[in-house]
Formats: sequence, C-alpha cells, structure tokens
Amino acid sequence: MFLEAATSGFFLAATYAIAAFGLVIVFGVLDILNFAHGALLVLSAYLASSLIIGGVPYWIALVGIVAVMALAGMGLERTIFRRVEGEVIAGLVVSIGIIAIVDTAILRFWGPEPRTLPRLVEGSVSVGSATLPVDRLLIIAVVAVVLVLAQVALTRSRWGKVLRATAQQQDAASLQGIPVDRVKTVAFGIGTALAALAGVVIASTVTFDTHLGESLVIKSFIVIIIGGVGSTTGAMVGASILGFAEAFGSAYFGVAVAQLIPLIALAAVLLVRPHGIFGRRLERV
Amino acid sequence: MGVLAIAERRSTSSATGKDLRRAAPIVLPLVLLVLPLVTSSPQHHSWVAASLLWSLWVASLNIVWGYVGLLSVAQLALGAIAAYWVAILGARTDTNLGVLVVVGVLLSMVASVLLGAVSTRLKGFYFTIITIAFALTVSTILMNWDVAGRTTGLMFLRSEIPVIHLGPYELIATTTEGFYVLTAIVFVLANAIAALVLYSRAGRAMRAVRDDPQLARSLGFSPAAIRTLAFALSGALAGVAGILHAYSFQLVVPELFAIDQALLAVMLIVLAGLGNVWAPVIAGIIYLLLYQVAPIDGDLRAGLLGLVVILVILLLPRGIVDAVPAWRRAWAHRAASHSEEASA
Amino acid sequence: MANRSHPRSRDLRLAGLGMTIMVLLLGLTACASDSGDEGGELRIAAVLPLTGPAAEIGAAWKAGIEIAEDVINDNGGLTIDGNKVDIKVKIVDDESTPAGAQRVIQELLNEDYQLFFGPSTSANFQTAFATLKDDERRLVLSPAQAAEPFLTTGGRLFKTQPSQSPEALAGFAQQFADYLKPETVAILQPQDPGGDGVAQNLAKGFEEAGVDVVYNNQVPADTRDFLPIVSAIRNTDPDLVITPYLDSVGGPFLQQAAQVGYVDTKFANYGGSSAQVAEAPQISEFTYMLATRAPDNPDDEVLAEFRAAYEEKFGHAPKPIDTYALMVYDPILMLAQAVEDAGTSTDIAAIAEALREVTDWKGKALPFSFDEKGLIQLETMQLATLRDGETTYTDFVP
Amino acid sequence: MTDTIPILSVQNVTKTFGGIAAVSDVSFDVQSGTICGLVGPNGAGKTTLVNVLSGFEPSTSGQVRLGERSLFGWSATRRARAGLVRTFQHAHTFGSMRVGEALAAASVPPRGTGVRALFPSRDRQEITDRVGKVLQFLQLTRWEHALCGDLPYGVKKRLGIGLSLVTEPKVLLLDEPAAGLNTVETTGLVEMLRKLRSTGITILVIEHSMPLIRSVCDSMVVLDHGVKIHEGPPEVVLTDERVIGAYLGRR
Repeated sequence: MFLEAATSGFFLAATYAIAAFGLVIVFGVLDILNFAHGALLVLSAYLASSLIIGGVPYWIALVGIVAVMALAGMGLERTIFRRVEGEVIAGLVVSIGIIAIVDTAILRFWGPEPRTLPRLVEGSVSVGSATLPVDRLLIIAVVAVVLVLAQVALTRSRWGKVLRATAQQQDAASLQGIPVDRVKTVAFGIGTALAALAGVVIASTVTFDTHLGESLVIKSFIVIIIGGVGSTTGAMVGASILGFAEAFGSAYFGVAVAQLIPLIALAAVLLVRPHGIFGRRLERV
Repeated sequence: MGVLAIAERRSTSSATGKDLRRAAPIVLPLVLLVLPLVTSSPQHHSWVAASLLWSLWVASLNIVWGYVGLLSVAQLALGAIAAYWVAILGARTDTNLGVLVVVGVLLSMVASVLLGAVSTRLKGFYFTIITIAFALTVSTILMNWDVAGRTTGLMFLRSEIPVIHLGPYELIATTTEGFYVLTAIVFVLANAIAALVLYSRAGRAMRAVRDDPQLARSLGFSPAAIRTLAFALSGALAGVAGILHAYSFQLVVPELFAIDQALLAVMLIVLAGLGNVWAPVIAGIIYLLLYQVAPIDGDLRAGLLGLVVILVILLLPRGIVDAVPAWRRAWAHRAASHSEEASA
Repeated sequence: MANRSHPRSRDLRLAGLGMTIMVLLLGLTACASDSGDEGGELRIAAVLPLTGPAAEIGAAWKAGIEIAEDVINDNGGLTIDGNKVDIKVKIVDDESTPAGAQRVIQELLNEDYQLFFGPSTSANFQTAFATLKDDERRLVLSPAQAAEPFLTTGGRLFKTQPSQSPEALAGFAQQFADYLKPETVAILQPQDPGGDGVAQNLAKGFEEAGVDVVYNNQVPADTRDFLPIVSAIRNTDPDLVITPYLDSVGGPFLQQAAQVGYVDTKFANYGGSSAQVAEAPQISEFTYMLATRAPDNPDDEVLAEFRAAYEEKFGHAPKPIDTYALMVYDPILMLAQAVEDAGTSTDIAAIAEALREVTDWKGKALPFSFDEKGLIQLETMQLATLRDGETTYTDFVP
Repeated sequence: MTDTIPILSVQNVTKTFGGIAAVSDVSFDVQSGTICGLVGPNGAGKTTLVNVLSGFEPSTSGQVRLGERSLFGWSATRRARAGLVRTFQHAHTFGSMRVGEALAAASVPPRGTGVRALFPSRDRQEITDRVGKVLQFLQLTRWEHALCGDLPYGVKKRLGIGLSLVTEPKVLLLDEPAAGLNTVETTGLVEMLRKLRSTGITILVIEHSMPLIRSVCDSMVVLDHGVKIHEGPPEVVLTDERVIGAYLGRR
C-alpha cells in the first residue's frame, strides 16, 4: 500500500508540478495568473484523444499538440493577455472568461461523456507486495526529466537568463536590448506548451472531462502559493507536498480528509509564511 | 461627490440634476414593485425574481470588490452559511423564522469579517485565492456533513414563510408572485443601502483605501477598519442573498453555492460595471436576458457570457475600469504599443 | 463609480437602463401566457438534463421517451373516451442545474402542462417539485432518488426508479450475498445523492446479511486518480468490491484497479452497467444488478420490441447506458395506458388512480406496478455477470 | 535653541534594515511655525526618516514627540489624526475620485470602524468651506471636477499637498515637493510654503534644490549616511565645508 500511495503521490506531484510550472513562468514574466491554464490543459487532452483515436501515434500527437498549443498561447498573449498585463486581477477575470469559452467549446465538440485514451504502456511491475502501473512510472520519469531540463534551461541557458531578467527587472532588461515584448509572448507560449504537455500526459493515464481543468488549476494555484509565487523550485516543492498529502491522505484516512488537506496546507503556509516557502517577500500595504 | 454635492445644492443650481442622477439608482428599482400589475404570469415573476437574486449577489460582491477593491470568490459560500443555518435549525427546532434569519445573516457577516481580516495580511490575488480555498472548504464540509444533508441537501420550503403584513397589503411568499414581491422588496432595500453606502463618507473612505492605501493612511484613514466595515456589509448582504437564494429553489445543496456560481457573479459584475452604483441592477438585467429569457442551449450561456466579458475588458475597459484605475494603465499601455506600431 | 465616467455617458447609461427596463416590461406583457391545449393530442412534458454534467444519462432518458412516443403513435395513438389522440411529449433541458429546472418548470406551467416526467436529478427534482407538489392539477413521474420522501398514499407523484430505502437496499445486499457469497465487502460510491443512499443503506444491508463491511468510502464525482483508493481497498482484502453506481466513476476505478493487477477479487455493482469494465477487460468477474434489464443483451426476447424500436430510431443497438432509457420507456407507456383507462387527459386524480391500477400495458419491457404511495414495484430484476468475456443474465424477484 | 517646547522633536532616532543603519541616532527639533529643511545626498536616509516620523516604519530605537506627546508606538493613521501629516515624493492621489471629492474625503476621515460615517455628517458646510479654501489656496479650483487620475504631474503633486492640508495638520512633512516640478511650479511652491508658514503650520521639508531651501527654510538639518552632520540656519550650514564636501562632493 505504501508504495502504491507513493507512486500515486509522485504521479499527482508530477502533474501538479508541470501544470504549476507553466503558471509560474507566465506569472513571473507577465504578472498574470492564468486561471484558464487548466482549461487549456483539458483542451489539449481532448485534442489528444481525437488524434490518437484517429490513429495518430502517441508521440507525434504529443509533439504536435504541444506545438499547436504553444502557438495558441502566443496568440492569446498577443491578442488578450497583453492588454491586461501587470493586472493580476484583470488577468484572472479575462481567464475566467476564457474558461467559460473553452468549456463550452469542448462540450459542443466532444460532448459531456468522460473520455479515456488507450494506455501508453500496458502492464505493471511488482515491487514486493506492491504493484505499480508501468505507464505511470514512465510518465513520472518523463515529467521529472522535462521539469529538470526546464529548470536547467531557465537557470543556465541564455534564453532562461533573458526570461529571468525580464521577470525581475523589465526596464533594465529592455535597456540591455532584450526584446521584452517578444520574451513575454514566448514565455506565455512556453507556459501553454507545458499545460498541453501535462494535458496529454494526464489524458493517457486517467479518465478526464471538463471538470479536470478547474480542479487542476485550483490545485496549481494552491501549489504555487505554498511554494512561493514566481519560484519554479517552489512550484515543484509545493506540488510534491500537495501530491503526497493527497495520495497518502486518501490511502490512509479516506477521501474527505484528502480533500481538506490541500486547503489546510494552504491556510497554514499563508498564516506562517504568506510569501510561500521559496517566494520573495510580499510588499505589505 | 457625496457631501460636496449636497453643499453645492445650496450654492449652485445645476446640482439638482446631479442629485436626480444620484437618487435614480435608489428610486428607479421601485419600478420592480409594479411588475405584478404589468404581468400576472408566474413565469415572468419567477424570471425576474431569479434575476434579482443575482442582483443581490452582485451587490454583495460589489462592496468588497467594487468599493474596497478585493476580489472575493467566497460571497456565495458566505451566503451558504446563513442559508444552511436557517435550513438546519428550521428543520430541527421550532425557533421563530425571523430570529433564525437575523442570526443567520449575522453569522455570514461575522464569517465575512473574519475572512476580511485575512486581507490585512494578504493583498490582491493572494486574497482571492484564499477566498477560493474558503469556498472549497465550505462546500467540502457541507458535502460530508450528515446534518447538512450531504449532497442531497435540505428542503427550504417557502410555505414556511409566515404571511407578512405590509400595512393593508398581505404578502404571502408561498405563491410565485408573493415570493417575487418579497425578493423585489429585499432587493430595493439592499440596493438602496449599497448605493447610500457608496455616497456616504464611509463609501468615499472605501474608495480612498482602494485607490491608494498608503495615501489614505497618511491622511488618517484606517484601511483595516474601513475594510472591516465593507466586509461586514457585504457579508450581511451575502447572508440575505443566500437565504433568499435557498427559498427561491426551496432547497439548500452545496452546488447552489459552488465556485462556478461565484465565477458567474464575477463575470456579471464585470459586465455590469465594477464599483458602479448601477452594477446590481444591470447585472440582474444581463442575467434575466441571458439566463432566463434567451432561448439558447444551456452550455452556450456561459460561453457567451465569457466571450462578452473578454470583449468588454479588451474593447471598453472604461466600462469596468471605473473601480480599478490601474486598468487604465493597461489601456494606456495598449495605446502606447499601438502608436509604436504606427511609427514602426 | 458612475460619477467616474463622463456625465454624458452616465446619462446615456441611465437612459439605456430605463429603456431596457421598459423594453423588458413590454416584452413580458407581449409574450404573456400563450397556453392553450391543442385538442387531439395528449401533452406530456419531460424535464431532462440534456446539457451539463448529467447530459449523458439525460440522452438515454430522452431516447427512452422518444421510443415510447413512437411506439404509441405508430400503434394508432390512444383512445380517450372514444376519440383517437396522439401522444406528444415535449422534452425540455434543465441544464443539470436547479436554476435551469426552475426556469423550465415555470415555462411548462405557463403552457399549462399537467403530466410531467422528471426532473430526473435530485436537486433539480426537489426544486421543481416544491413548486408542483401542492398543485392538484399536476401529475409527476420521476426517477430521482430525492422523490422518495415526497411519496404519499394516493398522491400524484410516482417514482420510476427502485427505492433506496434501507429495506430495499438491504434486499439487494441480501441478493448479492446469496449470489456471490462474500464474507467481507468493500463499498466505493460517488459523492452524490445516489451514492449517499447506496453507501449508507447497502452497507447496512450487508451487515444484516452477515457480510462484514471492511471499507466504505465516497469520492467526488470528478475524482481521477483512484490508485490510492484501489490500494486502500486491496489492503483490506475484501471478497467483494461494490463499485460506484455511476459508470463515469466506476469505469475509471475498475480500469485503474486492473492496471495494478487487482483483478481477481469479485467486483459487483448496483445501478451501473457493463460499460464499467469496457476499459478493464482483465477484471475476472464483474456482476451488475439492473433495476431494468440489460439493453445491450441481444438475446433478451423480452426487450426485442424495445431493441427493434431503438435500432429503427437511432440506427444502432442500445448501449449499456440505455438501461436508463428503459427506466423511462415503460413508465411512459404505462402512463399512456392509465390515461386511456381513466378516459380523460385532464382529470389528474383519475389518471393517478388508474396509474396505480394499471396491470397490463403495451411494451412490457419490465413488468412492474406502482404501489399505493406511487413507488415502483419491480416484479423481476436482473443480475448480469461478466466472467472471462462471457455474460450470464439471471432474473430474480426483489 | 529657544526654551519653548518644540512642536516636533526627534530624539536619537535610529532605523536599521537587516543590520545596516539607514538612520542612526538622529536628533533635532522643529520649532512651531517654522520651516525646517532636511537635506542630504541620495541614500542619506531622508525618506526613511520621514517614514519613521510619519509612522509608516517603526523606528529601531529613539523616539518622536509631537508637542509634549510621545508618538511611541503610534500608527501612521493615529499620527495623521494627531496632526502629523506627510506627503509623498511621487504624487499620490485617489485616482478614481474627482479633485473636490478627494479633498472632501480627506477632510473627514471616518474614525474607528467608521460605522457612524455611514450616516451623513453634520458638518457639511464646514467641510465645503475647508475644501473651498484649499482649492483656492492651491489654485486647484479649475480642476475641481477633474479626475485625480487624469491630472498633470505638477497638479497631482499640488493636490497631494492639498489633501494633507485639508486635514488641517499641525506639522507637515513634505517629501521632495519640488521633485519633478518645472521652475514656474517651483517658485509657486516657494510662495505657497511661505504662505503656509504664515498660517502657523510647521513644515519639515525634504529637498534637493538648494535655492528652495535657502529661500524658505528657517533652519535646516543635513544628513549623510544616516548621520546628522550639521544643523542650523541655512546661511550658516550651507557655508560649512563638511556639508559642501558631503554634498557637492557627490555631485
């Protein structure tokens, strides 16, 4: 039981982390909390289901959708989010609107039935008494690699430095000749791409429908607040806390408890350390 | 304009027009009370009653978000507290309904004030996310609490509302028309209160604190105290809305007060004009047209609303900018980027 | 604030508002009640969740009603004291929300419908019925679990889905116990009214039947990760696992159970269908108890007429979820029968009385009758067991 | 120094951020009805000192007295109500209000939770008069119905002072009132400060522009690296070579 719960914990952590990672990048650069992150994620899941059921090989579908969603994200930034940039609340409201639209679109095109995709890999491995599904282990690995790469890219690569520079000091960045506007667009693209990646990954593991978006994005919000807004490391730590808390909660204490754990964790963090575990201090007003 | 305008009435003559304009949001809703004379169709009464409930939610949200600038997604959850209180004790004790309602409203008020206390620690979206968490907590508890009827909820029958004597007129809320009149009266009062608050010194203080807390403090305003006042008012309003909401469906279930409903209130208020005295009325009209009258598929309504919200924010931020001056910067920013494109 | 924008624009806003209100009032008066009972047809209103969370089941209910309508009209309609009339069912969408239910009920009352089917989901039913219950001129059939507390002797409400009273579910638990012979059972249900009923009362039933309930938990309907729950259940090592009654929850649960190789215990279900194991073929034994009969069983001659009508209308065989269609199909036929017997389409009391006394009507997909309180009494129910690809159907008397 | 009680007295005030002292052990008095200039190069701790005096930041040690009252532990709100009002270097206004409205609001900040403020105040006429006076005094009359958010920078700064004046303060802390103003506006400012002094308001003004200091201040205090390096009448202080060194050295 422990190992299964742990696997589940890792899996949840991975999904939350990758969803939150995108949110953080977008927030860092544009000061926008994209509430529609989850909706875009679910949209990618639905696209994936159509492609894969349509006979497109999984990996091609994955790459294709991630690419498309990245472009879509850039489009959104150019057309919509740019206008409310720096206005977190305005951004929230806009993204609420986007959620409504995306959900409606999904219901129109795909209908309300929950959808399932053929497994990525069948089968499971036994470790002692525990039996662990291979595909989840695989996905955990993939996500872990992606996150590590992303983190490295963010801290080491030139682009990463540019991103972080823009996030920290926009004026300074533009003075150094960084094309801030383009950076923002790309950042939003990356964020959406990560959402898409998360979406396709989840789609191939669990049954999904439009509700998945809302619950995931709220969880991701909680994650980035716990971890500290604007900190990718924090996002990953927060995701792990939440993922494991839920997995072990529902394994050992029942579901109701597991539902409350994230909320309690959030309250605790906000009261003890409002700026989150890895967050920079908040300015008090 | 408040105090100033009143003084100007003595001096300048043009002030009367202004006062009319300011009286309108308080007086005009009285039109609602003549509706029963215009139409006797229960369908129309229930249409407008349902819409007025959303006007009430928006009025409550307008005080915290519009007046003091803190977006709360917890208003419906706050209302749920009052509604469930009345439902649970109404079913198990024979306490006087009036007492239950008053205490219920006070409970929502207290909860709201406590929630507001968080806002002295956490600003902006941090506060918003706290309210999300609060709403989730409430619904999770309700769904797992046998006394609250878990997911089945509890009945909340109008037939338990006693006949209310308004002078010669007897208000029997059991009928659709009676319930409509009750809702209309409550709304007219609530709306008038909300409007008067906005015009009062406290209202200006709220806007002062919203616009620039630092400056407000430097001039002797106490942001914490003023926010507390706003939260108390909006909490009480939410409590009233919650109880009426439950009576309208004659039922309390968690889904009536869920987050998606709160998001609907957010979209409505954004369209109606955040911080606008008219917001509740306009929001009610939008709801009436889109959710009651318009013969369109259920799953289209939300999408349509979302689309309009985005268009409003992008194309006429002034429509909602009223309460959020910073959005004008977004507008300016946009204008700037345009001119750049032009020059380039 | 209004005083924020320029005075002129504010005047405009005011004017606009005033006009909107006037337009509305005019509109309201204009489209005032356009009721009027077209002679020559029996009007029935069906309130179903065609959009929103419950839309999938709503579609099945809709199918059932449409088929019933066709069957009746193709057989020449009804004879109400001498003259032939067609049956005309108006199907409206309550959007799976109480708000929607409230709106459409008012709409239907405005058109003066007297015979109602639904609303079919609990919250929506409670909202709608609160409006209908004191109205002598309305008769309501609904499958909603929340209808049960409202049933009264000689009343005008009829519940078309089997009771979830402790006694009833105790019976089903006994049935499972006799049929599957478990010593310990684990129960998982979705967090909704139906799930509440099953989780609480079925558990009681098992205890009474001497079966030890080792796990009993409810999950939110949008739960996606069942692995920890699977392992928690597996940890208690029950002989029998009762899966969520909703296929949309039970399916994922079984699928993930199969993933981790938890397939060799017995899985059973009350209210679900074979759809649950569609994604989990490795499950060695899955039994589901149907209040109706399995509509996806090609060899069931009782359902032959229904299946034929269904295929004719929709061009494909009934799906497992169409067990819900069956739950509407017959009650509608029966209602029509009752109207014929009562010889009136307006005297609700007479129709209600007749409905209680109906013993024989067209269709007969499921033999049942309504008791004095208007609660459906099934003469037979069905247990279907999937074992290594083979499905065996067993009828039993509840 | 005179033996009358100074209206504002700063006693050994120290403010440290994470060990680094932004202001260390600064003491000086401001006599009632005078204008005192607080000067020093960038980073000398001038604004920090104003924040401490106005209660926006707690002092690490030392205390501030307003008349004979010690303001120890008083919140900014309370200090403002006691008559110690500050302005901001960057023009702060209530963006969503019209000028007249903002002034009216500032003239009667509700007390406590302000429940009483929900009801019309009794002293409307007085408020109108106050607002009218300030509008006159700062020549803001023509802007009365303009939105604060739309005002030109110079006017915004003037309104900033107006907002503090309408509260009828005893002591006014002006944080770089001339910053960002053109020469015309600056001379206007000098005039205004003189008039204010004549109405008996005590002013502590932080300023960079020496001409302004020289022309209006009765006394001045020079800070460098958070330490007071000189105090006295301008003509004396400004000839002191340490001051010139500290000051011009970094120019």
